[in-house]
Amino acid sequence: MTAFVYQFLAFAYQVADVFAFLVLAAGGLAIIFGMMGIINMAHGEFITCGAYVTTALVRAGLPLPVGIVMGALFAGVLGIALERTIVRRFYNRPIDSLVVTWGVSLIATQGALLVLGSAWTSVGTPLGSIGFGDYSFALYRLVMLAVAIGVLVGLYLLFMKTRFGVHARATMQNPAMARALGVPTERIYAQTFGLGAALAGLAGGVYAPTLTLSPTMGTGFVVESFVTVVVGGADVLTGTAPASAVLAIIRAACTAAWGQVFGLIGLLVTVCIVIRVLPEGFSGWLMRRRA
Amino acid sequence: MAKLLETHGLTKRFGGVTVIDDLNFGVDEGTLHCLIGPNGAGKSTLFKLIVGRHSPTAGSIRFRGRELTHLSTAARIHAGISIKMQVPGIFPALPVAQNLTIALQHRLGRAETRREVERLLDFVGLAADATKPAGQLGHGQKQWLEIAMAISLRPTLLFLDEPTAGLSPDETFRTGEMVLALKRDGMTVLVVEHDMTFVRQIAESVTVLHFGRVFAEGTIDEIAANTAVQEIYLGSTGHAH
Amino acid sequence: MTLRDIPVLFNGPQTLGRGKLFWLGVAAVIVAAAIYPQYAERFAISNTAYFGVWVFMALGLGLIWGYGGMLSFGQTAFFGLAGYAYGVIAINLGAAHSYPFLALICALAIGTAFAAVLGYFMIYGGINGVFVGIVTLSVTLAFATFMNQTAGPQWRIGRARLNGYNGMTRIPSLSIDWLDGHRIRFEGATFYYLVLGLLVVTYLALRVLVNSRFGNVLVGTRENPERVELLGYDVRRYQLGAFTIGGFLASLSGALYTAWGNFIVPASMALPAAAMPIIWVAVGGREDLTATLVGSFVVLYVFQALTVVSQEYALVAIGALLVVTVLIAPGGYVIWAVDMASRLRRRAGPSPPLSDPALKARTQRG
Amino acid sequence: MSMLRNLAIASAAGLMLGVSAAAALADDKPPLKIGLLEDHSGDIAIFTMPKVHGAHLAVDEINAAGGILGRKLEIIEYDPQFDNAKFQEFARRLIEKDGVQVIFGAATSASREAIRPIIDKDNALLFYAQQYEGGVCDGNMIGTGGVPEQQFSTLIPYMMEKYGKKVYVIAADYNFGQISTEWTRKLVTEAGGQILGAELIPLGVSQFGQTIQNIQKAKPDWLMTLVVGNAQSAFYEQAAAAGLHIPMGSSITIGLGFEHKRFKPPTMQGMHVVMNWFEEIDRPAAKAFVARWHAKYPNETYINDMGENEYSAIYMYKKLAEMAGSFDLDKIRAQIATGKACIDAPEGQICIDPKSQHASHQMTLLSVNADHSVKVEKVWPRVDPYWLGQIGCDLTKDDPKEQYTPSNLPSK
Repeated sequence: MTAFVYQFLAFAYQVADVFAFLVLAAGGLAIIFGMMGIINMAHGEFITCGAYVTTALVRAGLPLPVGIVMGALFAGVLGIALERTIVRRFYNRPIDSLVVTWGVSLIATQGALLVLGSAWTSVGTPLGSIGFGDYSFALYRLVMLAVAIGVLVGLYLLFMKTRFGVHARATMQNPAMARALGVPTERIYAQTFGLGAALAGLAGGVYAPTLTLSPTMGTGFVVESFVTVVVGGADVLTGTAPASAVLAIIRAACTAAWGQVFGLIGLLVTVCIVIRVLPEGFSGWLMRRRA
Repeated sequence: MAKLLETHGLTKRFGGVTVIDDLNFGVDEGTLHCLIGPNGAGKSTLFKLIVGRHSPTAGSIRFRGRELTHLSTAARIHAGISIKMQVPGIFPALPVAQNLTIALQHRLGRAETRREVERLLDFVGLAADATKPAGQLGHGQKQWLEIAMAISLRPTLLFLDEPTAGLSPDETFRTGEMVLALKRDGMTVLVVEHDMTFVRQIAESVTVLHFGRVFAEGTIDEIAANTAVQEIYLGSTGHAH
Repeated sequence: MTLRDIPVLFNGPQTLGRGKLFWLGVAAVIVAAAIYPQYAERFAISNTAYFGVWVFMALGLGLIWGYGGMLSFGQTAFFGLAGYAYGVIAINLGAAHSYPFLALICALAIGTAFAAVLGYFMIYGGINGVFVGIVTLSVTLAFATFMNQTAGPQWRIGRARLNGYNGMTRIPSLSIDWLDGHRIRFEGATFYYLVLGLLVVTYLALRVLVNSRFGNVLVGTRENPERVELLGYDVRRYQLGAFTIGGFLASLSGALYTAWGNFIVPASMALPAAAMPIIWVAVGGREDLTATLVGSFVVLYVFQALTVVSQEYALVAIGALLVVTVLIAPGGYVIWAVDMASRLRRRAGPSPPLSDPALKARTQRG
Repeated sequence: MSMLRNLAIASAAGLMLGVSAAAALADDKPPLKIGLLEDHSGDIAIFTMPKVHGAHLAVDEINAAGGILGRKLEIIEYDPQFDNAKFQEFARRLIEKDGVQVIFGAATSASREAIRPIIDKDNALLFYAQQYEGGVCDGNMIGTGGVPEQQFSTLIPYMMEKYGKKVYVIAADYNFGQISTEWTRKLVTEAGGQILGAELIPLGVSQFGQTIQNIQKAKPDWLMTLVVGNAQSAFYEQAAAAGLHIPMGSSITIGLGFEHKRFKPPTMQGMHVVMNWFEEIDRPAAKAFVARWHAKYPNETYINDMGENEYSAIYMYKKLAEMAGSFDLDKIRAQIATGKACIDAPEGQICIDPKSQHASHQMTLLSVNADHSVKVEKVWPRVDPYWLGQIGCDLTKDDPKEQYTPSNLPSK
């Protein structure tokens, strides 16, 4: 009986772990895609950026949480700069925005390798572990889950309770109308892109202690984040969160049953099926049910 | 005589909202019929049901006595229905003439298509703009181009959804003349319209739609004199044309 | 149909370039390409043929995306499937007789059939817009992930080991037994001529296609699918047709690539590889066949030249090139260059044959 | 943009400068061009850049000492960007356009398999200076890295004796990982041990929660880790954080991926590796080599085995050409057949085995301490690459140009 409880706990932990990963990996991408229709191929590079900044600051002596926040802020500022200089020219051209952000991603990845050099020592995972029966888990993974939930709650409050949120939602639904009503859509776009980049930076910062730092590390998040955004649909709150939950269960179950390969393939197959059945993702489906 | 188009008990619900409610409605062959009604009366939804963009929750649509409900859009078009949507449905990047070529080519050869394109462009007054990308036309010209595309199919029944939306009074009048010319050629035309001046210019008979049902039917004068109609539509909305 | 109708087949509003001057230019390019191997060194010939191999996939994507308005992010799935199919069949049949040629035909059939099935699943399933890109990308990534783990001895089709991440090697080159028993091996200059011939045929055939009724409806679908449907066309059939032809061309690239390099790996279906055709087509120009053809070729050449010259700075330079191109020439640099040239000439003298308003509309849109 | 142009010009100028410097050194004979085909960018660039550095260091030294047979060496190099198609593209370019007859390069097995047919077809010579899964029997290739019989048949008996017979394997799900797993399975079962589980992980996967649980559930005595690449090396951090304290063995960590320099201690504690080279090897020749290297490349984090193998490969080429008195491949192979092609590499003496054309090595078993310092547990002065010869590959007689594995043996 206790063995069963431990098994169940172990599975729940895996689901929670994948859930946190998907929410954090996809949040920034989902906001930028959902609000602005831009497919940000440089998403992974913002993650890398957050990870490097966090690591550099922690090695300079700052505590990890401060490093993570600074990493997110730094990525956010870079995001705003990128939006102001380049991305803003592509709002009506989603495919060109894909090409242009891909170009930026190439420059960033290889530039980082040339400038930052190859090998950085990681800062190590804090907090130690906790044991249940045969199993033991890193406590830090629970912190990640808490951060992921915190991000979702924070986004809910941001979009539902603040002036920025009202403006952002108005801009998303009808930019022309929002502009006519005096919403500074230009600024909203810049802020939204910055927010998306900052969330990516946050993911990088949070995961930095658990990964190996390399200029290409962001690519490890990209496939999963795209999958989550597609399954979720345009809205972060009604899309990314449930999509992450469902995908986490599918991936954890496939991985537990048949190994990592099928965890990954299961994810990709789910995408195809979801698009076929719910073309607008979870959020579109929920909207229609509500309508 | 059987109606060219008729609906029986047609109903369409979106979620909990009933947009078309047990509608019984018909159009006689060879007439020019106007469909009016306040915003949200279900006019555009009715169009979409008839061309198969939506499928009905209940009821049937018959065209020339034939049940349409289970046919694809393409099959309904082939049966002789043609439509001009509310928002100009043109191909903005393509030259004006090519817009019409696409419309015509499935029933005509190359040379005939070319002749027919010229004839239609003359009819809607766009002959001088044949090589311009359609997206660069003025708003009224776009409406006319789409009318040309719609009639190029030589339909038995032509739907026009707000053909004068956003047009100047002069353009509206010219549009009216085109519609009357089509009717003279024997086409049955069903127009959804807001602009009562335009309705007066063209219509023989008018149906008022309200909450997805037929509220009143008659000639334009009868409708104009109907106080109940004025209340729901003309009076209360302030559209006193 | 009379002789005078033939030019009509190749020209129309869907393709830039018409008139005697343009076609003389085309003829000159073909002649130049045909005598090129007489003067070029061995490496240059095979390198040019190698670029040519990729251009089929670019042209297919140009048809699907530029003309049909569906961005496929997974042309590499067809590329890879056909490549593997060629490898498996050619290894099993052996290099004797015309077997490799037979393998090529089978590989094309398999790749094309898969494109048709996938296209049917998507298009008749109502998937559109950016989601076409996502589904096709997922398919190619799932395929690559799957092939990566086929290194074990159990992954064997007949005599051919799939061989996982390392890929299949020692795949026979393309060859055919001519009627008199003379054997043609498509290697070096012979392979070059094969690619050149196929490119000319493909280019002309696609010109006929896009200027035909099919092409008209296809661009109409890109511009306004609802209107096309309301004109009585079954939009899905045209989209599926374009998608299948695009898949066929990607398969052709894949099978030829495999025959050329005697080699195919799962990485040719993974993310970086899948993004490449989009880059070629977007940078060159997607809404015109000639622009796609010339553009992809030049981009391939420039990327290679940059890599040779600037070594580890190459990716930075390539990235910058993409950003700059999309910023100043959103419709692709070929269309941009043609437009600039015609604008200059208009300033200098009478109106040029290439410039037309439709072209302008294309360069202005994204 | 102007910055980029400057970069491009600067690098082009640098290239020219290198070329003209080499040309100035050469007296009367033209320099001998050698091809170098290693990733400068992409996922594994941080491991392959030492190969580039090692090649340049060796060439500089050889040129300063007068070259080979009186000819200076000139490196022609391209960056294949971790792309197998580019490996092919540039291998052809090197041979057909630049006219090189010998190429040093390829890191992953896939890139090696991509260029091997090209090398074979043009009868050129490939030095594959890479620890790998073994089994390539090809007269046009000389392997100077470690192979499984050198790494596994030393490591596995040691681990089984010291820690126990129950083994769990995690490996990258591609040829290297799968073939290495085959080797582990074979050696463990032959020695009466038991494989409790073998988990294959797709390349690029960086999350190991489930894997860690599986290991905990199986309770092995020790763990064989054959994970590859940046993403997968996150396993060590995550395992340590989850409290999975278990002895580990590997053929690719530390010496290749210098994880003890990249992770915070004590992440790699309990790792055991057998390789022919570690930067920490305590031997005068090795110390001098490390000093020369860091003088030339002060920013190098760690000289990994790839770097040392590449360096030694160029010296091996020098030795072979000098023995043959020629750069001709047939004459060089005739010298290999004598079995006397040996050099004193930084790691110790290495000799080319005539049957397989792979190098013998002095193998060192290291373990990693809690503070990430390393301890030499055992040294095998000479381990020959015997397996290919044992299964019937004999390049002095026959050249099948095949890759064999324990499950794909030559048909007799």
